Amino acid sequence: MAEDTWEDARDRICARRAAEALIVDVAGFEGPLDLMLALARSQKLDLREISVLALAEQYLAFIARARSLRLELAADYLVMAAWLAWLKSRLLLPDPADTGPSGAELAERLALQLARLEAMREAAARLMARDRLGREIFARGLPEGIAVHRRVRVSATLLELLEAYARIRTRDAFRPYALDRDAVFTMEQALEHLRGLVGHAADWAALEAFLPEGWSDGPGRRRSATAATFAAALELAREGHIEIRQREGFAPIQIRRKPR
Amino acid sequence: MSGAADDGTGTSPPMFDPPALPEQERMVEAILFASAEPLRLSELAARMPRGSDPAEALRRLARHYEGRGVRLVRVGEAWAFRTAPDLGFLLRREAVETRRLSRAAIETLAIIAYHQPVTRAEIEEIRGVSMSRGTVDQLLDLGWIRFGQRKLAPGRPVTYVTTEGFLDHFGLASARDLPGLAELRAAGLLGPAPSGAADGPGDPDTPDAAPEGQGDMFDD
Amino acid sequence: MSGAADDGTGTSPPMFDPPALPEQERMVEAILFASAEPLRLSELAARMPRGSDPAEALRRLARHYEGRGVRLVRVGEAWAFRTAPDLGFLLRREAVETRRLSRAAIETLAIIAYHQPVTRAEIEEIRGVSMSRGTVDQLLDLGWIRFGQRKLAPGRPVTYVTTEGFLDHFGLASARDLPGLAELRAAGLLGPAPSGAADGPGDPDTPDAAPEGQGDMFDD
Repeated sequence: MAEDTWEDARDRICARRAAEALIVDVAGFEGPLDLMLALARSQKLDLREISVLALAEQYLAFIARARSLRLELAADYLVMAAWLAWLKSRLLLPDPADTGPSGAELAERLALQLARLEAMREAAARLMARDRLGREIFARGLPEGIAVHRRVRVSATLLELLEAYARIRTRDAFRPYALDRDAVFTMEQALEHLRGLVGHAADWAALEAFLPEGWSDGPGRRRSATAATFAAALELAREGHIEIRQREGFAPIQIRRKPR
Repeated sequence: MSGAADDGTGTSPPMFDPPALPEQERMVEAILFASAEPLRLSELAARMPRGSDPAEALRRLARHYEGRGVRLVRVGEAWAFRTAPDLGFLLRREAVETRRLSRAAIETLAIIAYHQPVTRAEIEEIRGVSMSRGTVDQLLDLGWIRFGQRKLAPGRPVTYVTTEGFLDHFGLASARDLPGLAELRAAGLLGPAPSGAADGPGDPDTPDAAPEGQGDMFDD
Repeated sequence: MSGAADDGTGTSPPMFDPPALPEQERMVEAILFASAEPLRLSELAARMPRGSDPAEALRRLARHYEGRGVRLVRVGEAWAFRTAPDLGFLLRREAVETRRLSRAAIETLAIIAYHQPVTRAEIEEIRGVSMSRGTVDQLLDLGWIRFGQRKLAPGRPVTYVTTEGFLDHFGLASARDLPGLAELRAAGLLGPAPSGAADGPGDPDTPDAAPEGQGDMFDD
């Protein structure tokens, strides 16, 4: 066997580099489309003439390799992989009965989408390479000031306006937790209410019967009044004014005046 | 509308003849020279004596500055003096170090410039990733983008367009002068998004989030 | 001044011929225009190619600007462009004290913009504090708000609406084009949703490529 020529060695190094390059951290890509664009670029200059079938295979191979290396793969890379596998099957085995867009159409759209992204990348690069104000082109360094209509010019930017509105509208979301008072029956209120009534409760009666008037309508208000009344009942029982009983779990809670 | 005797509401005949054109040219020259910001024709007119013709004065002025170290440039609807680009190498000293823009911000800016008016969803579709926090407010903060009219599409989403500040920064007279715009259009790369391609396996038949009937600024 | 052969200390013979005088004149023109302060002859020379003659370039430049709206003036030992004194009335230098709008004012303005027509009571309810007389006066004075129609409510309170001047200042086509809350959040202008809201585990510092908003691209 011929010894390694310099070219062979170089080719092998290049091949290894290429393989390693493909194993770069997926985090280096901005999502599946970015990754696919990088793969497609190695195929053709005109992205609309690339072989989407080959691209799908490259992509799937990349994902398979990344998984074998146990690289953390974001979900959308896998979603794209699944879609490409499906597309591949459609390209290889067109189903004449299927009425949806054909595999070829979908492949064409994907190629166009890649071409659009590539075009915007190039446009961005061209834009940033222009002679720019403050870098190659300069404004008057010593502006003499043009009077506005007023003496004091008040400045406010759109961003400030939007941030102000966002601040107001989200302030409630961040304020310390406070209950909406009109839907809350406090324990102090319940105590006062209950003290006035238990004197007459010689017989066992359901706790619900002691809810204040007008607090049984909405579920929120009823819940608050029930909880406060129950707490107040416990307090009165502790003080030795009333007795509480419940026959079994979830049965009605009953109270009566403590017999003397 | 009353006739001759008028109360000074802009349509009144000038009390004096406007200054001669060379004098108007001097005026525009002084006003624009004094300002660091581009000024619109209406702003020039508001500062000049009644009956002046700032447009004609600007034409004369532009001719006068042809080939000089300082040029009169058009920035959208406004005008400004700017140094000639070929002399940039002498002026580096004046350059202010600007914040480096992230790749995402640069791409987003390009997409807004070439596709305007464009919605967030469209930007995300072209880039293939969701728009990150900070990209838009960075561009808003630089004064390079602003909100355009809401789109005639479900949800009436807000759109983004570029500003005169953008044109000024990149030395463009109008958004029509973006490099390569005609070629990109001809290649069909600026049209509405191709539906389906990356809609993913979910439902390839999702109806397009129709970019119907929007006023594309480049459509004539 | 030393003679011909020198040791390379700044007065050494130029390796290349200096630019032609008209070109030097352009250079001085651009340098002085862009400079934030008047420049001395030595400073000009330091910025120009070796062997240039800024003094002669300045003489030519001064001649070129004779009688124009802008003049080349000497400020002590240094040189600068200044607008012609007889045109000062066009510039009215007295102005331009830029002041930022107070927080109260910008919040009030934002509420008026988003909720117009809106009454004083409604503004106070949204902001949670009472509105000071000065805030409204300032906004009225700036021409950003005006009174709208009285509301059909007890007391027939006056309402506030925004003006054309407001749209103009903030570069908006119409107040309807202001982004809504959801859009502000989507654009990253709001903090992450407080809890369990639509946009998921938003980590405000997540860089761009990060898996934040994964799968968003398939969602729309």
